Amino acid sequence: MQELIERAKALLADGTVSRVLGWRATDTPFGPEPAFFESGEELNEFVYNCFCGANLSKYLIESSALEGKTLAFLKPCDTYSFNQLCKEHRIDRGKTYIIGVGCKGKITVERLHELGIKGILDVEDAGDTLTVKTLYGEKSCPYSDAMLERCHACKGKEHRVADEVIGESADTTDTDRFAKVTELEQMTSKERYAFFQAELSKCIRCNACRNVCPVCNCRKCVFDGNAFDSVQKANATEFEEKMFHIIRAFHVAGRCTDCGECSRVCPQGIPLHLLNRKLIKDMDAFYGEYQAGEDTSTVSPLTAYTEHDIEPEAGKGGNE
Amino acid sequence: MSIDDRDFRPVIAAFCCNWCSYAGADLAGSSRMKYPAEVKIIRVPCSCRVNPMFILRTFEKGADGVILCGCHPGDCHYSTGNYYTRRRMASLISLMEFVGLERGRVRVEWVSAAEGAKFAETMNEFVEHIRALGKNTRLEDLRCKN
Amino acid sequence: MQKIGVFVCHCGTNIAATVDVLRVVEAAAKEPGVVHAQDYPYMCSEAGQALIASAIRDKGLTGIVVCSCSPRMHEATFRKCAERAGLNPYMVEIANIREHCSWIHKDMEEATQKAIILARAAIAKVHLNTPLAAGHSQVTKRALVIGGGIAGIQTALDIAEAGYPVDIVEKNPSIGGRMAQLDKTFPTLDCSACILTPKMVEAAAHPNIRIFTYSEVERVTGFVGDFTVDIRKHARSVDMDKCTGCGLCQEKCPSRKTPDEFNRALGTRSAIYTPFAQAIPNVPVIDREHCIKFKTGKCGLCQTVCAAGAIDYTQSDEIVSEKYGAIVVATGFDTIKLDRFGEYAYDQSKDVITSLELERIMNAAGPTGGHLERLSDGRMPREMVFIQCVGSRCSDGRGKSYCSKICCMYTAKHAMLIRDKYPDVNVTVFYIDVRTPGKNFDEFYRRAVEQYGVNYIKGQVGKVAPLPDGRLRVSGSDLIDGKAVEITADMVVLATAIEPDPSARRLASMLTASIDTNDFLTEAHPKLRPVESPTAGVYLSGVSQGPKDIPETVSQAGACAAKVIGLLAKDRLTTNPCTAHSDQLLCNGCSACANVCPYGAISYEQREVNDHGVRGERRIAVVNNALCQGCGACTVTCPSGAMDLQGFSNRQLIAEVDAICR
Amino acid sequence: MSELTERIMEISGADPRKCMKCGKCTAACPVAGEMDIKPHQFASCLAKGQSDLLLSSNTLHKCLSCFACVERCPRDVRPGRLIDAVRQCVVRARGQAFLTPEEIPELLDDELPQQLLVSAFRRYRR
Repeated sequence: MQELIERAKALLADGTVSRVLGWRATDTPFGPEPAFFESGEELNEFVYNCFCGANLSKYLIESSALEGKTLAFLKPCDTYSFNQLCKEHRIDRGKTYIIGVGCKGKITVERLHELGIKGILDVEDAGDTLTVKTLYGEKSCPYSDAMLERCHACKGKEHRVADEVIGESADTTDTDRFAKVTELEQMTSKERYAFFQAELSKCIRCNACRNVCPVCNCRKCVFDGNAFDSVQKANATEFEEKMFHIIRAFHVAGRCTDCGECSRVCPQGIPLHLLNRKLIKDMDAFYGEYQAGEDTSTVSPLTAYTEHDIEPEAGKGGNE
Repeated sequence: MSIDDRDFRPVIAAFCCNWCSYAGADLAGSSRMKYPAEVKIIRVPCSCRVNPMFILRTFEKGADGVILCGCHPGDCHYSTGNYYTRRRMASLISLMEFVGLERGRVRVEWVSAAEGAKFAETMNEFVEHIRALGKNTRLEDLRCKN
Repeated sequence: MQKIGVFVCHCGTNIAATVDVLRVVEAAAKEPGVVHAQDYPYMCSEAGQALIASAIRDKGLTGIVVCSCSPRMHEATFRKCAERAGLNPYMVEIANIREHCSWIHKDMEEATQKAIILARAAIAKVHLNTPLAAGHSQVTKRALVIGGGIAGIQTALDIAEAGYPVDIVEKNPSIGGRMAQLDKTFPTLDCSACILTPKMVEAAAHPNIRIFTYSEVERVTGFVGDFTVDIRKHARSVDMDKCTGCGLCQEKCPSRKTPDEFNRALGTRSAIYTPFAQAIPNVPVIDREHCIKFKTGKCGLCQTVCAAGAIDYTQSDEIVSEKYGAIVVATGFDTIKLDRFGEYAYDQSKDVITSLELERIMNAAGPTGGHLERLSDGRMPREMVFIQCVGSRCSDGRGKSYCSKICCMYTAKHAMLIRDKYPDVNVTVFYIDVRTPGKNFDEFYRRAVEQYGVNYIKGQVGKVAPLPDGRLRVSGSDLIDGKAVEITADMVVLATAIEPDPSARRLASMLTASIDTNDFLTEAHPKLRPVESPTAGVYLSGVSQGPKDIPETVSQAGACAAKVIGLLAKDRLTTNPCTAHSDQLLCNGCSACANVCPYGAISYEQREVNDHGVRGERRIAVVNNALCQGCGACTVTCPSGAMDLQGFSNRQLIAEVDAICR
Repeated sequence: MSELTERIMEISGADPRKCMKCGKCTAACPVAGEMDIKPHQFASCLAKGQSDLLLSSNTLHKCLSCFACVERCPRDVRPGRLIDAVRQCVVRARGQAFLTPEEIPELLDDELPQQLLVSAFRRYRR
């Protein structure tokens, strides 16, 4: 972490960059938040630890429009979102300075809660295990048990774009990212309906999923504007959360890098990434494998075609 | 089958592209082919004009089935429009089934201007299918009502 | 709030027999905004239209709905009627209660209910209609033809004859193209030069035609009716005005070892050259790469001998910028490279040649003076083998997956000509299929077999191996006899696949014209608009669109000219007002819409946008209304809803949806 | 499609329906003259579903596995692979399935037909 701070200070000092985008500690030890730093002094508050899951690329949309370059610390998976945003002309690559930071998978306090660890005071990352100080004494668990869902389907340790890389990364993949989608597909239509009914009913339309998603970056969301006669600040009818989530998934189809931020931030714990993964799985199967954000030039499958594409027939969404 | 089911008259919207399918529907009409009155046609310039928002809106407002008709791939008036439709709708239909919509409530068919008979047949078949599925409750009513 | 009039047509009994028209009128009258509703037996009749016009005037209607037959039938009629009455024609909507209702239903109640719903949907839509004005754009009455082969020449001549100025841009020093290289043409066997050169001369002499040879298109901007094109005229080093075409410079030029492109490198030429004797213009160019003067600074012989003083070593490239209303692509073809077909020994033996090389050998002006001989030793061949489909219909990635279309016929031609001129020569043709659709084509092929005794064997050749004595062992199989065939040949001729000229790809991207996986330009519609590109104002002539022979090329060139003339005959273009437009406050500038636009109508601009008092530079999509055809592909690709389509807007379609589901 | 045909297509990874009957495979084959079913007919038999005929063909013994036909085929039908696949089907039917490369040196024997060796090497090299 110190190395990151020193490097950021140096780049600020020599004028290469005008601001730094990173993470800052908050009043809880497990909730660092994204933050801009504009001076060496401010950088003393910089943190980078196992809780820094937040994908910073989206913040570059605003900051790359400002004077001077912005230094951003991106984990390997964040670079996919960054590339995607460059592809969509939302970020000016020339106005950014990217330091790839090492990542061995990020953890979340929610997972610790699920593991039955309550009253957390502090968490210590000791390599493969986590030592958690709680009100009820010290507990420990394997690091990977506390990892974010997305880290179990890691996109690899390689930064797709970076001006320099500091720190080592690890590929933490230990599951098939489509396993849950496949499981759902094998359920009956009625069971799937029940599953999503239960999940999506929890939605409180806080819009966190939308606001955190790097590619959900419209200046004005169709659900905030009247272009489709569809203004919905909150769900007026039972139908609307479903409409919102289907459209949300569809609007990012072919652009979603599967960064998992939507599920990470959902206060209701709705596995929103399943909708995105279903679309990714389908597009991979229909049109060949495609990873959004892998580069800044490949065209997304939904804005391309071949003459012999599969037909839009029933039965691809899962069992009846 | 309850009495309600027998009287069930589904609401069905058919988006038809102006150049092929709408003309196909015209031909079905001028050939006096019969298909159920439940089908109401909305004219769009090209099948690629149909936004998933429209389809969801149709269900929101109480439709039981939505069918989207366009030119056969390769015959699009705008050359490539229906190729995009094909990709978008393949993904959308799959996603909607995935969240629990019954199979076949949303359908895509390619109907040329010469295929009046196919248009009528398709509509007959589609309405039959929707009648068999019954009223659309799943997409309308997702939240637990407890 | 709109003031809407609803007019329900009986269409005699066509509608009225199944739909209770009066109930439709009644129901429509109760809809919000409807201030007038009436029925009439024939709304499209003179009297019916008069009713509509007077209601528009008397009640100050701002929109009308006509419940009648299909809009494909009478939308235009009612729009014109509205326009005459002073209402914007795009404030008219049609509810199709005949084809989509009365004609398909029997039950009156059911049909009436449906007609009411269809009327409501149209009323709901017309509430959101806005007056649209068809735009206009000027037409520059000049056409550009890119490529000076037979396709380009024919298109240019036809356009020029109709009275419009045309420029031809040709990258070689002379027009004429591939056809100039051919010896005889099938199926009539007339000499290619004899029919082509008069056309070349005609084009050169035509007051409406300007020819830019040794020139290339460098940049294209603008759109249909108003293109601006930069043409690079390569430095010729010879003054076109002074040169008399005497040819003395070419005779005296000491650098004579450059492979002669016109003769497919079978012979050599001087550094200052015209490609062939009948070249147009008959003005040589200096090939600076091979010219001794340009290489070493010493020589200058051509300048010394030129009595006209036309040689100018100081010339440099010149850019000509010109405006055009229409652009024709006629870039033609070349044969594919054979380096991936080692089995035919093309690189190993001089006596394995392509058909185009054979054309040059057979031609009296060619490297052998028209005498059929082996290029290795100059001896007359006794045994000749033709191999068809070399690189055509080849889906393994080495060649082209398509059929090159012309090879069956020219191979029959070559075989026949050789058997005719040299009856002692045995000719064998290995074929997979013989494809001869076309007028007098099959008869031609059968003549080769029946009258001239050409030996056709069904089966592809597996290998051509040079023998120590310089002859060639051709191993094939006769699939009909089921036997291996081995022929010791003196010459082997390969019917090499053709491919679009390599310049086509770059040109297509300059023109935003679409191109297929084989680099052939794509037509606007494969059946109904075969000579137009999907990009308005760009037209396709000749092989640039797909393989074709001379008669087909000439007919297509004529068709292409007709389309160009049709465009140039207009003083201005009326643009369809139902086009897409982008809301700059919503646009993300993400480029998704441009990716799906088939017409290249969307571009991006950095624009200062005032977003509720906040000013900032943004990347904004801009639709060129002259190019947009209104398909709406962009509107669905746009996640923010910034892109919308006039006449079929998001809110209009949603209003229809709501009305239907009500 | 019969199970055998499917198996052959699966093993060879080739699709005989792509064949346009040009005969270049047979023309390129150095031993086509000695075969009772020639390479192009191999593809044709398979496409027609007459794969049983192939099991007893002498082509399986005559084919040198030189793969000239595979190299030259303009349609990627790969007749040599088809022949090879039929051979494997015959071998497997006799219960002599699956060799690992490590086992080969032990099995080397002067009596062994050379083409079998070449074929095996080609197969395992890939």
